Amino acid sequence: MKYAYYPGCSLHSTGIEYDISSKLVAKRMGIELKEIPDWNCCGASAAHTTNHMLGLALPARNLAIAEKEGLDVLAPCAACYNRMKTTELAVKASEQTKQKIANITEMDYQGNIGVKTALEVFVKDAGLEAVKALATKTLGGMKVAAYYGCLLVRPHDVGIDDMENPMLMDDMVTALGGEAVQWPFKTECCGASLPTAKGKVGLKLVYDILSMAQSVGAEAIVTACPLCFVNLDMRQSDLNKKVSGSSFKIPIFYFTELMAIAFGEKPASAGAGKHFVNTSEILAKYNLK
Amino acid sequence: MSLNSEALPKSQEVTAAPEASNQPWEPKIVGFACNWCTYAGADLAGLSRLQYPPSIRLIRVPCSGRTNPQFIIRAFQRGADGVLVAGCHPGDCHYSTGNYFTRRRFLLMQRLLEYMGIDPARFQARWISGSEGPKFQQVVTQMTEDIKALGPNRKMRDVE
Amino acid sequence: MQPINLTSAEAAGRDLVEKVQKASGVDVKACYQCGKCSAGCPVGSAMDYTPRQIMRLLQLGLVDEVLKSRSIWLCAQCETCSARCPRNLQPDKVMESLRIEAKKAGYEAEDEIATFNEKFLRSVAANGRLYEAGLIIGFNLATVQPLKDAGCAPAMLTAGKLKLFPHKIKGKDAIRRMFEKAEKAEGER
Amino acid sequence: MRRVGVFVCHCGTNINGVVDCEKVAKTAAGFPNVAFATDYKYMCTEPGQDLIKNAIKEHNLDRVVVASCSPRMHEPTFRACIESGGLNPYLFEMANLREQCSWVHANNKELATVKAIDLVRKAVAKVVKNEPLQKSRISITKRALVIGGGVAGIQAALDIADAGNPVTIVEKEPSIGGRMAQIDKTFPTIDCSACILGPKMVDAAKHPNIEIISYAQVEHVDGYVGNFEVTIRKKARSVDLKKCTGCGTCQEKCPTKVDSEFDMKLGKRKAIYTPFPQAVPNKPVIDRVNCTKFKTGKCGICQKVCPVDAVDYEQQDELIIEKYGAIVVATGYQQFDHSAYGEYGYGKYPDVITGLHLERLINASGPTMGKIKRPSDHKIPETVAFIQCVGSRDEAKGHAYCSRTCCMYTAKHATLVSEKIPGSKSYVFYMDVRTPGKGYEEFYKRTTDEYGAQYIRGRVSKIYEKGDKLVVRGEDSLIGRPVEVEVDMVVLAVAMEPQSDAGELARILGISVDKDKWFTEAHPKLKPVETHTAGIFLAGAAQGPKDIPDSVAQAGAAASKAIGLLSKVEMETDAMVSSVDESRCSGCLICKGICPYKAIDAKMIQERVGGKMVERQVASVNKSLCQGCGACTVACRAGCLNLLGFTNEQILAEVEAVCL
Repeated sequence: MKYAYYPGCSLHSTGIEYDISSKLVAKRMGIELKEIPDWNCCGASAAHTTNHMLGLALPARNLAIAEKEGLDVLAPCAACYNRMKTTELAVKASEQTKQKIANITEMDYQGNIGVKTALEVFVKDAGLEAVKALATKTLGGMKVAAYYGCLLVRPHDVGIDDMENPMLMDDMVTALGGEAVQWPFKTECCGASLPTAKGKVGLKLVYDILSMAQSVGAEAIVTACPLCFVNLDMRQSDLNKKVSGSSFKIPIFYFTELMAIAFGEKPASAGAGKHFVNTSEILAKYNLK
Repeated sequence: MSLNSEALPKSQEVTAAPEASNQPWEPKIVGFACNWCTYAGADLAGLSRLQYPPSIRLIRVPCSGRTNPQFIIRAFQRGADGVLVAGCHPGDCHYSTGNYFTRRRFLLMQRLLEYMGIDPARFQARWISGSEGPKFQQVVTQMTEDIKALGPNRKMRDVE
Repeated sequence: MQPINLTSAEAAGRDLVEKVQKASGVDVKACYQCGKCSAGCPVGSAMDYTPRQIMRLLQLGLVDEVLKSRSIWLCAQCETCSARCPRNLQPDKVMESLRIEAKKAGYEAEDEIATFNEKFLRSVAANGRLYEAGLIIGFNLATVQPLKDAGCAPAMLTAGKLKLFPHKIKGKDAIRRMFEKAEKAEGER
Repeated sequence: MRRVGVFVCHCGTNINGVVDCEKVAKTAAGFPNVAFATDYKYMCTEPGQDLIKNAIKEHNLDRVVVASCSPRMHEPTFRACIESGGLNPYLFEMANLREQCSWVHANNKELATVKAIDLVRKAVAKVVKNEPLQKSRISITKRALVIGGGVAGIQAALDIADAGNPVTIVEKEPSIGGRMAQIDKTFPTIDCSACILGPKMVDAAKHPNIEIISYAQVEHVDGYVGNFEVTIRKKARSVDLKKCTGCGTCQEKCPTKVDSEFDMKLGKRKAIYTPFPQAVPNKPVIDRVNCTKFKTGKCGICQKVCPVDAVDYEQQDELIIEKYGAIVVATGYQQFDHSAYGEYGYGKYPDVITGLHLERLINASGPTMGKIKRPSDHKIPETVAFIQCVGSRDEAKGHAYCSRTCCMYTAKHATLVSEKIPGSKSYVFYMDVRTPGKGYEEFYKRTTDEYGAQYIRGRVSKIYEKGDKLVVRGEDSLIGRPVEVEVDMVVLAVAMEPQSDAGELARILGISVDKDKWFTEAHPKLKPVETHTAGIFLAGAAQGPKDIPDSVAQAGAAASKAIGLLSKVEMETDAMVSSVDESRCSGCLICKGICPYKAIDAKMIQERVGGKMVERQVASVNKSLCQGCGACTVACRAGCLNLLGFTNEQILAEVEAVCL
C-alpha cells in the first residue's frame, strides 16, 4: 500500500503532532507514504470563499503532481482533504471545470487519482481487526469523546462517515480498549478560523463543545483535524481566563496519537508532549507512559 | 386491407398551401397513444398550456399493446418521418399486461426497421403516464429535434 | 423610514441574484423559509441576518442589505445548513458566492475576517504555502491587537510549531500566476 | 359513399383563438364522404347539440365528426347527442383540436390550423369505417367487499349494508377499528374517540348484512366490475372463532409478554391476545412468532385453561373465494418512521416520541392508565416540545406533500397536555398552521390563547440530550433569531404515508398509485372516490392524508357509488370489444393465453368442407368479460381477431389520413 502524502501547511507547523503520529501509524500499518514534491497550500476556506476557481486550482496543482506518480493522495488534515476531495469531484463531474482548472494551474489533473484522509485509510479501510491486531497497549477504559467537526462529514458526497452521528473514531477508541462516550456535539462546528479572526464569536463555539464534552464525563477529546485541535487545545487557557467559572483541562489528542501510543510508541515520540493541555497526567493514569 | 388512398385528397393542398410555404420544414410524426396514460398525458400538457412543435398527430388506441407492427410500417410507407408508440409505465398498464407486449415488440420492430434502413431514432417507444404532461412535451420536442437532424424520411415511402 | 418598494427592488437586484444563483447552483426561490438552516447555524446568533433571512432578501432582490451584511462573512462554511435543508438547497454555497460578490462591490462588513483571509492568501501567494506565524503577526498588527494569542507563541516555538522564517516552494512563481489567472477568471464571471 | 357531417367547435376563443375554425370547416367540406361541414362557437351547449341533430336530419347524415376538445372530455356527451339525433352512438368520432392542438401550438397559428385539418381528416377517414355497435349486458353480483376495517371501511360497510347489500369487511389486524381506535380524543371537539367509534364497530359486528373477516388479507382478484372474484387469505388465528366466547382466561394465564403494537410498544400484551379491550371481534389470536408453544413446543397453557377448548394449534391458513359486485379500498395509512432524522437522534432518544405514542400515553386504558409519563424514567413532563412537519414537506428526508392532519392534532395534543398536566408548558415548532376545517381555526386559537401553548415559527434543526433534558434548537423566524428550549419530552408530528404494501395491493386490484404511492382517484375533482378500474372505489386515507371527518365523508361517497352500482340488476358493458372472424380462425388459441381477462375460450363450430360437415375449434370472445384492450388482435397470426371501434381498417385509415 502506497500513498502520495500531503501534509499541508498545518501539519508542518501548529499541527505537527498530527504529521508525526500519522507517519508512525502508517509505518506500523505497512503503508508507504511518499510526500508530494514541492506541494502548495490547499487554500483552506479562505481561497474558495474569496475566489471560486482559486479554491479549486490550488488543490488541483497538488493532485496533478500526485497523478504524475500515479498515486492516490493521503491528506490527514480535514480541511485539506475536504478541499482536495471537492476538487476531485468537480473535475470528475465536469469537463468544462476540468479545462478551466487546467488553464489556471498550467497542469492537467485528469481525475485518475483521488484523495483519502487518514481516518479513512487507517480505520475505515484498514478495518478494526487490523487496528486491534497492531495494538500492544490498551487505553484501559479511558473515557474519550470523539470529535469529528465539519469537514470530514459534510457535504455527504465528500464526507467519509454519517453526518449526524459518525462512529469511525468512536469504534477506533473502543477497539483500542477505550470508552467512547456518546455525545451530541460530534459534528458541531468549532468555528475554524473564527476564534482567531473573530475572537468572541469563535470562542463561544469552542466553549460549547468543551463544556458539553466535560458534562458527559469525557476525560479526553480525540480529533482528526488540526484546526479543531488547535481551537480545542490552545483556547482552553484563554477561555479559563475570559469565561468566569470555566476551568477546562481536557487533553486533546489526534486519533493517530492514540493509535501510535497503543501500538507501542512512546507518547513523546508520538507528539503528545507538544500539546498546550498537558497529556502526561491522563496517559500516566492509564499507564500509557 | 388496402385502403384506396387516392380517394383522399393529397395533403399538399393544405400542408403546401402558399402561406404554409414560408414555414421551415416540420417533420410529420405519427403517435400511437394509449387512451389511459399517454393520451391523458397529452391532454394534461394541453391543460397546462405546455408548448411543443406541431409535428405530432396522435392516434388514440385503447392500449399501446393494440399497436400492430403493420400500422407502423404503413406509416413509414406513407411517408411519416417518425413514429412514436407511447403507453403507461410498465406495471401501470390499465389492462395490467398490455404494455409488456409493447415493450417486447418494440425491440423486435426497431431491429426490423433498422434492417430496412430506417434510422432507429425515427421509431421510439416511451412510457408517459396521465400525470406526465411535461414529459409528453419533452418527448415530442426531443423527437422532433432528432428527426429534424435526420431530415425527411425517404426510405420505403410509396407516395411521391 | 420608507416602506421597501419591492417592484423596483426586484428589478434592481435581478442581475446579482442571477449571478449568485449561477455561481452557487442554488435556486433561491426554492427556499420556503422554514428556518432550519438558521436554527442549526453555529454562528446564527451572531449574524445580523440569519441564513434564512439572507435567502429571503435575495428572493425579494434586496441585494444591498445582503452584500453589506456581516452574516456572509461570519459564515464558517460548516455546511450544517446544507446537510439538513429539507429542500436540498445549499445556503453555504450562497454565502460563499455572496462573499465574493461583496468583495467585488467593495463591501467588507467584517473587516477582521476579510483581513484574515486576505493575509492568509497573500502569504500563500507569496510562498506557495501558508506561513502561520507571519499570518498571525500580520493579522494582529492589521487589526491592532498586537498581543492577541501572543501568550501562546513561546510554547509554540519550543514545540517547533512556529517557524521563524516562511518556507518558499520552488513553484511559487507558478502559484503567483495561478492567483493572477484566477483573479482574472473571477472578474470575467 | 358515406354522408359524414363535420362540426368544428370554437370553444369560445380556446380553439378559434389559434386555429382558423372556419377554414378547417371549409377544407373539411371538400373531403370525400363529407356531406356537410360547419363551425360553431360552443358545440357542447344545447344550441350546439341541436345544430348537430338538425343537420343529421336536414342532410340525412349517417356519420358525425365533432372537432372540439378531447374525447376524454366530451365523447359521451356527443355520442348521446347523435343517438337522440337518431344515429347509432358509435357512428361518431372526435378530433382533439383543443388539448392537443390550439392549447399546445398557441405560438404557431398557421401550423396549428394545418394540424387541425389533418386531425379532422383523420377523424373523417376513421368514422367512414365505423360500424354501428351494440352494448351487451351482464348481471351484477349484489355483494360488496370493503378492504380495511378502520373508520372509513366501517362507515362504507355500514352505508352499503343499510342499503340492503351484503358486505364483507377484510381487516388484516385481529380487530377492526384501525388508527382511530388508537386515538384518545378527536379534534376539534375533544370527544373521546372510543366513545364514537366503539358503537360503530359494534353496529358493524351486529349488522345482519355485514360479515367481518379479521386477521385476513386479499390475495388475488379476478373478474371485472359487477363480478369480481376475490381470494381472501384468512390467517391461522389458532383460535376457533365459533367456539371461543371471548372470556379472556387464556390471556390472563398466558406467561409470555411482548410489546403491544396497539400501544406503540409502550405497553405489553400476551402472546395470545386481543389488541385492545373493545376489540371486534373480541376474540384472541395467537402471535405464533412469540408464542412459547410454537417456539419450543412446550407450554400449551392457553389450551389447557380454555373452558370451551377453542384453542387450536394445528389451525391452518384458510383461502376463501367469493364473488363481489363492487370493492371499496379503505386500507388507510401508516406513520412515517422518524429514524430517518439523524438530527433528531435517529429515533434513539426514548423521550422523543410520535403523536400516536402520545395518544396511547393520554388514553385511560393505555399503558400508563392515562397519566402522561415520559418513556425513559416515567417522570411526568413539565415542558413538552411539539415539532410539526416531520417527514412532511421535506423532500430531503421524507415526503414533499403536506399530511394535512398534523397541525390540528398537534394543537389537540398541546391542549390535552396542558389539561392533563397542570402548570405544564408546551412549545410548538411549526412552519405554517393549516386549519382549513369547520371549527379548526377556532380550536387552534384556543390552544394558544386559553391553553397558552407557545407557537414558534421555524423548523427544528437539532434535538439533543443534556442531562435528563432534551434541548431543542430552532429559529424563531418571526424575529429572525436562533432559539433553544430545554424540555422533558418531544412529540414529533410525523407524516402520514401509504401502507408499505399499498403498491402490492394496487397490483392485485389493478388500480394505480401516484408518485407517493397513494391510490389514485379517477379524477382529482370530479371523480374523487372512483378509480380507473370500474367497480373499485376509494375511501379514507388510502387515497391521501385525511382526518376523521374527511375519511368518513369520503367513505359515504364511496359507499353511495357502490350502492348505485349494486342497485342495478344488470349493467351494460362497453361495445368496443374483440370479435373473431371464425372463417379465418385456425383455432391456435394463442390469443387465449394473451388475454388478461380470461375472456377468450375455445369453441367448436360446424363447417361444410367438400360437401360434408366437419367440426373444428375456433376462438370465441366473451363480450362481457372482454375489456377491449386489443392485445389479442396483435397476437393473432391470421389477423382474424379485430377490436370493434378500433379495427385494423379504422386505424390504418387514420394512419393514411395523417401521413398524406
